[in-house]
Amino acid sequence: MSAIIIALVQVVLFVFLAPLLMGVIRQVRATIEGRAGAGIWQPWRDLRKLLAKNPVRGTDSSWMLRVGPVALVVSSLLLCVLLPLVGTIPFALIPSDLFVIVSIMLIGVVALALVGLDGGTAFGGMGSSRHMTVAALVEPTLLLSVYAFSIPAGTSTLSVIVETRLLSPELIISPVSVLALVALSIAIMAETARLPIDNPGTHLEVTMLHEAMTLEASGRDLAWLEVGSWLKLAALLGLVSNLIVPWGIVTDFSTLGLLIGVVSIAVKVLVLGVLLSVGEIFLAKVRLFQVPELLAGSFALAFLAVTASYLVA
Amino acid sequence: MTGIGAGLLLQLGLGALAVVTALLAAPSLRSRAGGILCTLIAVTGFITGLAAMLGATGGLLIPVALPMDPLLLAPDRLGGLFMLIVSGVGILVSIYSMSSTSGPDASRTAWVAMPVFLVGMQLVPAATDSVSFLLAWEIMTLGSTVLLLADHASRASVASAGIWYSAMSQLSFFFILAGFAVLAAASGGTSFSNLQAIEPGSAAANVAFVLLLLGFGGKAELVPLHVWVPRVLPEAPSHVSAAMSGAMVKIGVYGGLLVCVRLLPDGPAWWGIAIMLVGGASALYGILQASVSSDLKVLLAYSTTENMGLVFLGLGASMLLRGYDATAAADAALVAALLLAVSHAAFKSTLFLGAGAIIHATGERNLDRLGGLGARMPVTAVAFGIASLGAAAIPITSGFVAEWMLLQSLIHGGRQGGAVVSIAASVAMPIAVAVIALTAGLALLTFVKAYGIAFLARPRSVEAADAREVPSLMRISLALGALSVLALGLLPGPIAALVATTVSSDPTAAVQTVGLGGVSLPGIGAVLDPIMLVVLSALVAIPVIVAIIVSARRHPHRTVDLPWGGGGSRARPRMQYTATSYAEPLVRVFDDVLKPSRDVQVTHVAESRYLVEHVRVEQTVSDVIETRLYRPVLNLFQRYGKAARHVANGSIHRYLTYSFVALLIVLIVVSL
Amino acid sequence: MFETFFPQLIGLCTGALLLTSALMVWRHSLLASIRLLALQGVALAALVAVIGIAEGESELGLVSLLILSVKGIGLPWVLAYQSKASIKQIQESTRLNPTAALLAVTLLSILSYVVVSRVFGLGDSSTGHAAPIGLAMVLIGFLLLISRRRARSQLIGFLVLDNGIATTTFLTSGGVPILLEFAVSLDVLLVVLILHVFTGRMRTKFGGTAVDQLRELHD
Amino acid sequence: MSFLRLATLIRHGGRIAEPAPTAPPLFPGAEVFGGSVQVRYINAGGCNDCALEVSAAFGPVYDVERYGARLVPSPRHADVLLIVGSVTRNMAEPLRRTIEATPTPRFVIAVGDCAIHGGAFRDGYGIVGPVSDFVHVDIEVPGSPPEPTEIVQALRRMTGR
Repeated sequence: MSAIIIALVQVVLFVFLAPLLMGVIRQVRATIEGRAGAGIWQPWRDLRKLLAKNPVRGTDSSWMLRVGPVALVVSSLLLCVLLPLVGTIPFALIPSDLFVIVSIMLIGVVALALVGLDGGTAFGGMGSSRHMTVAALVEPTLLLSVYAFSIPAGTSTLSVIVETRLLSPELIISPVSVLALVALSIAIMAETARLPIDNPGTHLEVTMLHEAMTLEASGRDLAWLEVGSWLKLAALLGLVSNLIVPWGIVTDFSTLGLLIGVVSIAVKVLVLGVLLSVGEIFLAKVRLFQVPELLAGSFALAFLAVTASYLVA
Repeated sequence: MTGIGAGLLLQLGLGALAVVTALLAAPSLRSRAGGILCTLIAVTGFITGLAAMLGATGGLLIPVALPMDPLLLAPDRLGGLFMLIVSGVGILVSIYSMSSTSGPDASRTAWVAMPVFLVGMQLVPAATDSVSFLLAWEIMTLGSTVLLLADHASRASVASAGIWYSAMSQLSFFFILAGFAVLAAASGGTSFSNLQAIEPGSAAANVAFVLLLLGFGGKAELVPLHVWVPRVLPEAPSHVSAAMSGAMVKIGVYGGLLVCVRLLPDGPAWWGIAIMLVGGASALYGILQASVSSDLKVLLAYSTTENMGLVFLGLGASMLLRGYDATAAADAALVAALLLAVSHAAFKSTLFLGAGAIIHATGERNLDRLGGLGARMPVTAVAFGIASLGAAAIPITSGFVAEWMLLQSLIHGGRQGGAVVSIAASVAMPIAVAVIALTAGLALLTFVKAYGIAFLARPRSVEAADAREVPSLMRISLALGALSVLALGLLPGPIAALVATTVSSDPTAAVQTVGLGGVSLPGIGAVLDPIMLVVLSALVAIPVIVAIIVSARRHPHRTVDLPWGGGGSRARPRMQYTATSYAEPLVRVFDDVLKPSRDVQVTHVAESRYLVEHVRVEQTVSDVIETRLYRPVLNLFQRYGKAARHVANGSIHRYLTYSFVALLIVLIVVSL
Repeated sequence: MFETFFPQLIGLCTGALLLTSALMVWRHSLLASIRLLALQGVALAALVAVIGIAEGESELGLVSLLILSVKGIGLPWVLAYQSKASIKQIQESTRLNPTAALLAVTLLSILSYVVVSRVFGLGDSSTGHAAPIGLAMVLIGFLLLISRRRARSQLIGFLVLDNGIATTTFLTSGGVPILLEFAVSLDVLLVVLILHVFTGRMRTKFGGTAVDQLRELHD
Repeated sequence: MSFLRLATLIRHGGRIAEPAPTAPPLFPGAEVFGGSVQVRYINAGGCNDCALEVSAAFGPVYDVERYGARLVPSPRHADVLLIVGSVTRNMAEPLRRTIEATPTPRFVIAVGDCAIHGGAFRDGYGIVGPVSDFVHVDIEVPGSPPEPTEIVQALRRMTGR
């Protein structure tokens, strides 16, 4: 029962938090650039407006253009349900297992790639191809880094991993954990199409990865694609923040604890968002064919983390 | 006579009937009659296999193998499982092939070979001694070779494929024969119960292990013995490719299991590591080649290599872990490998049948000339899509559960109760996880490409634009295949528990059923219930769908005739990304492994060399193993062959001289 | 309090050593490599300090300061002495595909773990567990020496190798006599100065220090 | 540029955006946007001076993004088409297609005299006509070229902020 409540709270909170996070990220960036910025509620306004438009679809686009965005949103919402964000009380039959989480995320990745191909344009296919190449190369890093986290906890269930770190905080600064965290962060940057892998603010088609796939979508189709990506970013940042700073997460259900959990995860995600935004100021997008090198580097770190945790501890 | 024996006898009888029917039936009726009889064979095999897997004993004694012991066909639980896999694929293929009415698929030769192939495959897992095993193996190989060659008259490439296939099959057969011979010599008998008695660490066991692994690895498409795969599977008729990839390859897996689990268990640690290495290399190499391939059937063929690599990776991991007494993880890895074999049978036969449907509708298997088939062939599109999800290991399909179990057993296998099992295992497990992860990522790209390019977007050729949905029997077969992929993915618990009984001494300790068909690995502490996952996603989807319905009522969509292509009027289908361009970034990333050859020809306008009239870019990715390993060897043979032609020039005198010299040499040797 | 965190601190320092070595293989820019080298020197000094505090030896504190000044500040400064503007533009083009080099790093680390555990046994102390990292650094230093083209990048590889030796000795014996360490550091400094002068000469003579182009010297 | 230099630059730069002038009245019908307007910029054949002013309007000094207007890479995402230049023969068809590809409700802003009535190029052999010949223009921003402030004010009538 408490698992259901926490899951519900997580979904509602992140549906609210994800656009806010994007607003904060954009606002911080605008402030640093010397602009006034559109305010942290702008993504909400964008969404409301997109839902109030009459979408345009090409005659050649199939049902994928309609279903794909929904699949992306559902996969991101499932991430919000299953990840240990507000609380670490998992469902008995579908725990927040690492491999299940990654596969659910991949549903969204696939949906987006197919939407990109569906329009039958050059740009959509290009974005889709690049997106899938990056996704394929990210997966080893993603799995290995969380594998490294899982070794001290003795299980691949993310909520147990977070709980273990809460109980023995010295794990957080162990070299294994630091290496794995760096690797995981790079993997997540690649997965959520942030700098230096992709430039989320670009308007130039040839440099696009993520954006190129959405060029054909409009109105509510576009809205779901945007929400899905935002939710994914927010949920993954939430996971990272709980791995770095597990304090505040609910382990035993109580109303007060839930309140603390909600506030703490919101603060953690937003702070991480600000850090991300500030960090991105100092980064330039790397060339597409240097991305594999970056990912190989992160893979090497994750791999070192795993072997080190096997052989050192 | 027991039920199992009756089932096997019935199969043999039906097989004979099917052969006779194929010989006698009128061409118009041949496919129907043959198809119905083949379906009956497969259904009988399915029931027999199921009974054997559930623990029924009994068999069929054929007292005609003088001078050796009489042949005994009596499948054990493991054999039953593989009979089940083979016959399941057999049912799909038989239903599918019924609708072919003309051409080589409906020829007399093809319909004679089909039941032979099916029965041969059924009998291999039923064999209890090496002689009947090899006999059944040869029947299977013979049937498949004839089926492959049925089409040789119309296409030259089929003949070349046939040569490769026969050569590689005979190589496999030779290795297996040699392996069994070594074992039989060491143990003094040909039946498996005799062979089992051999000392695990002995030299004979080691030699036999390597020989049998080579033999079965060749059949299971493992690197570097996979070279026949990209030639044969694409060239064979699609339902035959489905049967080969879905069923026959599993017989290779069965052989591997026979060796590693039944005949030579408790081998040294290097056996497990060797199998893991071969499996991991096959998985990576297979999927890399598949991901850059633009030919739909070549892509599927290489992906089979990948999947079999993963199966053997699981098998090797299980052997390694069993050596360190990590029984729970070892059992889980073995069950995962078997589950992957089962699910591969489901999704890969559906994929090959789907490719067959595409070829039936368009005559094309080059992805670069397909596109937009989703709207034109909806049933095929959905079935192919579900099977692709299975091949890409996406949740609620069978492939996902199998890979999930494999990864779980690997990440928990390196440690037992907080202590490292061994240095070897703790190094091997992370590498294995990394290999599986990269494989899974590339598989995702491969099948997004295959599905997205073939079924979505705009047709890239006239043939694709004119495609129509395939006949109803083909659709039924495709739908059955897709349903089996979903069923295996949604109810992994009971299936895994059943599979565990075939290989584990304590199946309930390895796998249990939880919730609504969910699977739990008690020794590892991992739980997964796909049905709950579906319920959960349905729950979160409801608000989204409601929002869409409300929004769609208020703000209806508008359709325009062109996709957005920068406003230009020439956003033609030719400007779309093709399968080749889709894989281009990957080809660059793995440049050092794939060694693509690029050829760019620029033709300039006659008036000025600064203006380009047209550019032709050609890029081919060939099989590196074939060009680097087989070609030199083959060239060497060819050179010796030429030399031999001088020696054997047909002159009777010369041959007599050879005989005479040989006789003299023998006499000299004897006298020494 | 310190006892519980001691293994973590040791781990953190050795982790930083390994991380900086791996990053040096990753990055192409010479300036970045020099900065990472400085960071590595600091991590090594911190490692010595932590061991010193744990064992209550004030001598090690002195060694730590020495290392900090020589390896953390001195050597990097010498290496980066040349005008900043020119050093920024030096991008190393390696002989090895960077992805392959990174995979090699992981394999070398595994190898050192396996070798140390098989040959010496990992022991129970946390310092003993971290010892393979020293060996891994030595191997990575070799890798850098082999794969880099420029003389100065090779120098960095040599210094990583030296740091690796130092790490191994500190972790296995709990410290070397101060004089020995002093002598070794001086040695290294000397080598660096000589090589630096040498490369300076070569630059004036040949206009570059890419080793491949130095065939002329040989011919 | 090194990390430190960039950080210093950011610190010294401070806020570049000029203070916001008073908001103009909302354009009738633009309530539906609710303060979020995605702009697709089209150069139908201008001489690039209006283009410079438009890019200045989206730059940090005038910063029209603070009012909720944002440039987008596809007309499918757009609410407002910002058209500069008189329509040339080669751009006529793409312009039509772009308008067709924009989901409703949408508005069209013509920037500069050329876009409004042809300007200096009116009778050029390559010119088909002003933008209003192709599509109903909702807001006209006169000037050759107009001040960025005027472009900003026109967009603010759409966002209502």
